[in-house]
Amino acid sequence: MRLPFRFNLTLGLALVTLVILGAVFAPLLTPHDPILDADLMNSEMAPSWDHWFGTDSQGRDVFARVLYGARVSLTIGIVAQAINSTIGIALGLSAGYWGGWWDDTVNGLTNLMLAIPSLVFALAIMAVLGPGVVSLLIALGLTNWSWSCRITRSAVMSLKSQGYVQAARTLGYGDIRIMLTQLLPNIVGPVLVMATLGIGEAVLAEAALSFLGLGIRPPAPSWGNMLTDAREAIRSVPWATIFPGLAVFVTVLGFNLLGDGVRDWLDPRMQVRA
Amino acid sequence: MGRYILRRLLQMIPTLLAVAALIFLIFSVLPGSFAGTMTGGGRRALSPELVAQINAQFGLDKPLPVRFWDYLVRLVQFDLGTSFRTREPVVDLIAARIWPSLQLALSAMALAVTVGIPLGFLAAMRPGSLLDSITMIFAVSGLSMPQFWLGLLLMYVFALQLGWLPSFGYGGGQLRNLILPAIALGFAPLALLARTTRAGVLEVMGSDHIRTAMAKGASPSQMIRWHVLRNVMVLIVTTMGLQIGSLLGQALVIEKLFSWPGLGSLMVDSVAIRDIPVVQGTILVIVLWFLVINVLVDVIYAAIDPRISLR
Amino acid sequence: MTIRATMGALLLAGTALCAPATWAQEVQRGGTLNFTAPYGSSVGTLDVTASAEVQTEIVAHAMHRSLYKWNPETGKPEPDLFTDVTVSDDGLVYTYKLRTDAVFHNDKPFTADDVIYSYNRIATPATASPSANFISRIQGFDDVQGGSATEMSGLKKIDDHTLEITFTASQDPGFDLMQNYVPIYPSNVEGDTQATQPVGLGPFRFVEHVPGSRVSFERFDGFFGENDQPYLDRLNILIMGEAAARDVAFRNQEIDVSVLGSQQYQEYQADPALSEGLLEVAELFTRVVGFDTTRPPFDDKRVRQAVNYGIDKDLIIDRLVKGKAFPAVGFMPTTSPAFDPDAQGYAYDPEKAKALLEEAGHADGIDLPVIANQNESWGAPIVEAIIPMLDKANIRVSVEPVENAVLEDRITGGNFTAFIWSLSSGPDPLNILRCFYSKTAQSACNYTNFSNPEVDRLYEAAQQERDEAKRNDLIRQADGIIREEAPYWFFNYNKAVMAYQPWVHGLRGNPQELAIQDYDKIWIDDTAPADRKPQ
Amino acid sequence: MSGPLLDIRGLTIGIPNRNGPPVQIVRDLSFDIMPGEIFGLVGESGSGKSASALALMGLNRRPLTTLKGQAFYGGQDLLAMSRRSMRKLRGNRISMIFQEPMTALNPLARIGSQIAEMFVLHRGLSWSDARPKAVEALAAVQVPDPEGRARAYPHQLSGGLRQRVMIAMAMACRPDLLIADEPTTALDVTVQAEVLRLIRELCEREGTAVLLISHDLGVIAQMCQRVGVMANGRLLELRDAKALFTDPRHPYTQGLLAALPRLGSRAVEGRHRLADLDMAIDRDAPDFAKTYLRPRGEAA
Repeated sequence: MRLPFRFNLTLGLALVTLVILGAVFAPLLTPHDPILDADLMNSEMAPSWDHWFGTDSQGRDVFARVLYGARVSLTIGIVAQAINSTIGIALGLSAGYWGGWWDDTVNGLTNLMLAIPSLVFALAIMAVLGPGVVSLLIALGLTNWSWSCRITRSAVMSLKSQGYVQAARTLGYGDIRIMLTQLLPNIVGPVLVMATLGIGEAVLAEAALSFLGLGIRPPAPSWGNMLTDAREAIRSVPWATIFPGLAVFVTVLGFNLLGDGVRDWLDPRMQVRA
Repeated sequence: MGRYILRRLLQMIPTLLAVAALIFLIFSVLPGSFAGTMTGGGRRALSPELVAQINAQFGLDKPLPVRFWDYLVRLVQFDLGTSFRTREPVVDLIAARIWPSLQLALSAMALAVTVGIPLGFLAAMRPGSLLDSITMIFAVSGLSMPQFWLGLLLMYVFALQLGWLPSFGYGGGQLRNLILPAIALGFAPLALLARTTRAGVLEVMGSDHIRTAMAKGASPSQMIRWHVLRNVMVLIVTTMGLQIGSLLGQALVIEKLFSWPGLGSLMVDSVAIRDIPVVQGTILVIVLWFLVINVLVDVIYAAIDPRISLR
Repeated sequence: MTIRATMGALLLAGTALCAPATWAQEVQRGGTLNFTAPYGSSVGTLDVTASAEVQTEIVAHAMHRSLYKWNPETGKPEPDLFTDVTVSDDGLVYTYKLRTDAVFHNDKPFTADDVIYSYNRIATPATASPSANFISRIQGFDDVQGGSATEMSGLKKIDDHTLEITFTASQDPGFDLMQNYVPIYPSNVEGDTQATQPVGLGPFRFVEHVPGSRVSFERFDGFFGENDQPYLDRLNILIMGEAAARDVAFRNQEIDVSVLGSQQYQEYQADPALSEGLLEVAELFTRVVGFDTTRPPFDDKRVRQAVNYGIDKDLIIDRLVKGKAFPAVGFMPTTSPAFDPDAQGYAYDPEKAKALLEEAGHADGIDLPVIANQNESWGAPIVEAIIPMLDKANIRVSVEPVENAVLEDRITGGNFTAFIWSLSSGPDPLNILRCFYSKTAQSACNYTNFSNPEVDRLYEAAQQERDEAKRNDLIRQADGIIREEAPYWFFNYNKAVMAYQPWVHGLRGNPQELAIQDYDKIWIDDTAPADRKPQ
Repeated sequence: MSGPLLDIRGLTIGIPNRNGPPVQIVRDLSFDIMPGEIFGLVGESGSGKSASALALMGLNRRPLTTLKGQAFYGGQDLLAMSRRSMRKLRGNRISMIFQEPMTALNPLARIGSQIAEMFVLHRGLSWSDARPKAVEALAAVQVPDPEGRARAYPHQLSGGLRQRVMIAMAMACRPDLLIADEPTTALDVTVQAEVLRLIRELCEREGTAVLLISHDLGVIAQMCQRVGVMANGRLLELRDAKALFTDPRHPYTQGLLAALPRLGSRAVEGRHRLADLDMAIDRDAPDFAKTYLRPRGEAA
């Protein structure tokens, strides 16, 4: 049975939109403050009309924390990946275009970054910088650009010999201008797909680092530290772990499906098959 | 081929040295010190003399460039130094952990291969169908859960509720103990493999030579056996290699959660107590593993694809 | 509301402490115990003299013995490797009659040489042993540390089983020499091999260490214990740092004992079956937020008191710590002999907190940044809970979460405004009072840079006082001043809780550290799972 | 020669559209092919030639669908046949060669086994029996050193050789009909003629009919007895080749021929020149082909 629409793309887009809307309109969606509305008398209350997702061990509203946590997690995911993509594209473009010793250098750097597992690298950076959003952005933004770089570089290598690039060069366009106006638009597709997947990875990495004790600073809510804090209470206070867990799941699933969907969409071959 | 491998192995040396330098640099600015952790968490006070003794014993009183030089000199003699914490050679500590680590990584990979690749095939047979979507969403969900969360869920369901498997620990390294952490670790590479396989199958199925094979009158099963599998493998091998290569490093959360005595948990512990030689040693081993696997992948690549020659 | 640490709490702890031991059931011999080491995911070294980790101590206690041993019931050190001791009139020279029936795992009989060897080894600067503090009062220690001697002059062998030790201060050496960190090693074994192939004279003999997973032992037949102890044939110490995993394993009956956090404490109490097997003890740890008393505005006593008044610690202990702690009155814990049962702690009074703050000239409020680790009962989560409370008193609290290694470095280095930590407050109250003596370095344990002439005077007097009751009285007076001066927010005294399976007997509530158990006194009955029960 | 080998009636191919009539790529195409005949289908790219050929083989890919029509082969309708019986015909009775010999071969399999596959599939031979037959088939298409080439991989062969391999594969089971979809378009000019000659010779020898699809009038003229002209999915004109080239009736065909610059006044001159050229390569070419040769290099 064939589905009548692009299932992955649609579902992914829907999930991601849901999460983004939740993050943006958090103050409108819940009357509770995620940090200061802490009443220990109301701790660990089951979901109710007042507290849709219940309350956590500090008596804070889990729904509010999931919503505001979306801001933190999405910021970390998107900004960290934006840093990664920017570094990857800049290095990949210039290396592929100029070649020579610069290419060799970038290549060596890429291989180096690939060889050190990004979580290990991020862990080390977090240990140096200490917990916090900015540290996380640096730790996750500097450790995962090698793929975007590789893809960009190989795309540029095959593109730069093509007619229109040659034409631009004979027209006397500068190197930077050629890279930005002639090459960049042609590699945006695959890099976008990589970035979508990378956002999901960054959200997960934040959770993993929180588990290892190197996440963001409490009491600010992030899904990673909500999960980590409540993991021992999984049987008696399940709502404190299940909802942030679901939030991570939905978000990462959404970005993954979106990435897959965009890839299928950009590559029509994937759709038309015997 | 022997020469090729030798040359590739030699080429690793600069990368390893660069990694070593990078790690050294990062950990030289790391706040906190090993001596500081010797208070046993507020249990006892350390005299400044003792702190000085400890630092002197590990050469931490020397200036940074001297320490780096000493480190390099030892490194080229395959000496990873001595652990601050256990005062044993780091090589010994790593040796004790490497087999459990490999066991976990390889079984996670085995799981990923045996489930992920068939799933990818299944999805690719009917692209755009409900089956495809369900299969891929299942696979992608493996990429969408924090590892420790997945591990905890597995623990609760299979160890506690069903009582089928032990919840933690290495035991004697039996299969029973291995299953849950392997699933928790293998789910993400499984998903990646399923995805790569699907894309690979679709790409191969769309290629001209498959049309030729159909024009020849081959049945779908003959076509898959003779013309798809091998070609898809070329595309899958890279993903597999990258995954195997990076699993040692990805395992740290799972190893901590399941009390699995691998390199990852050794590294995390050592970072926590600032046992820097061990941290450096484990990272180097993890990187070395990645590089060796990469060479292996290239060799396998050449074996599958006649167009590639090892030069 | 007045906080009054009642004797009830003490008694409660006391009964729980004895409960498993008093079951009138025939002791069964044999079987395997799966004990847990809950403080991390590995045991660093097996040589406890090279470590300050409780994990190592848990392991070492199975195979090693020290000169003295700790008696949890009396709260005092008592003889272990000696049968008799005579003390000189000045209280500096101790002559020990050593045990004649003790044998090492390598069949070497225990003699005075082993004690001399072991202590000298710790004192040698080359070993950089963190245990050195515990033997620093033996005469000649400084010479060995300084390199001018290789052996401490205060250790004198009279004969094989008579040993004379000269100390430099008249304090009871038992508290130091009972430590598991100063074990007696056989003098005929190279010290370095203790890290991998430990040999001791304790009840269990080392079999195997699977790093990061477990340490296994078997019964040592030559152990000197009474009643032909130990009872168990085998002992596995399983390394399980992750509490959630430990919980599953315990419920799954894969492990025989587990140390509980507050969350599980609450859950286990609520479970009719699990609540039967809980061992609780008031541990000698005081949880505090410490201020740098030299740093404004916390150099003002009123500001520190305002913090103490501004926090509803009962509520935090009740809801967040889930009853797994006793509210703190002052620094000395309820189980300390220097505890003052009549003392009143700071009650929750936000108005008074505000007033004090205004009085101190901070009407527009102050900032209180706290460095904290991740610990659920004395780390960032506690600070999170006081944020909204102190917010009402105009004190703006923020958390700076740091790793343990950094926390300890910053506290000992004085690099903080405030920190939250768990501090040892026992077993020797005099030793604890030293941490409030103005001449004690911040890095040693006077973390708050506390300085009060009256406390100094009381400490010096207590040091000289040979009578225990009078000494404790002096310490109690000093504790009162400390409570008033409030260098800390006194939060709680730890209640340690251990869960044990119904077939486990002979656990004792050790207020020093519950996870350190006398394995030789533990036995299991035949209701244990088949792979572990006595045959 | 009793009746056509393949009789196509009203073949219509298009993309089904949920909300309206389907988009038609090929409309109501009807023609037949006689046994042993070389039938040419000519038209611009996108005119529906290839889609029609693939439809006959049942190889069109979604969303392209055969909407209606019949194609009778030996009394059976190819378009209504079960997949299984279609598979039995494919490669065996009706085979096909493609435009792009670079990619039409499996890059990871040896030439020999790719040809041998035909014998395994349709003759029921074991792989070990099929391999020598593959070498014979390579020899039959005049590949030098067939033994060695059988062990080679496609990337080790030149374009012309690869197309020969394709022909060997297609002719391995001596089919009744060979569908050649732009068989020489991707090849060098000099190789083109050799490949065309090879096809013609083999088919003459085996009595195989050919459906030759090309946008290149020269190729068509050189090879075919009858020609159909397609444009925009329709068959405009179906004539005897000689008649078509000398007296095109449909304005489109006229235009097509007129668009070839040397077919006007100077055509004869050009034709002779080329005939000479071609004679130099191919002395035994049949007369009619020489007559309609057109200058090479005009293929566009």
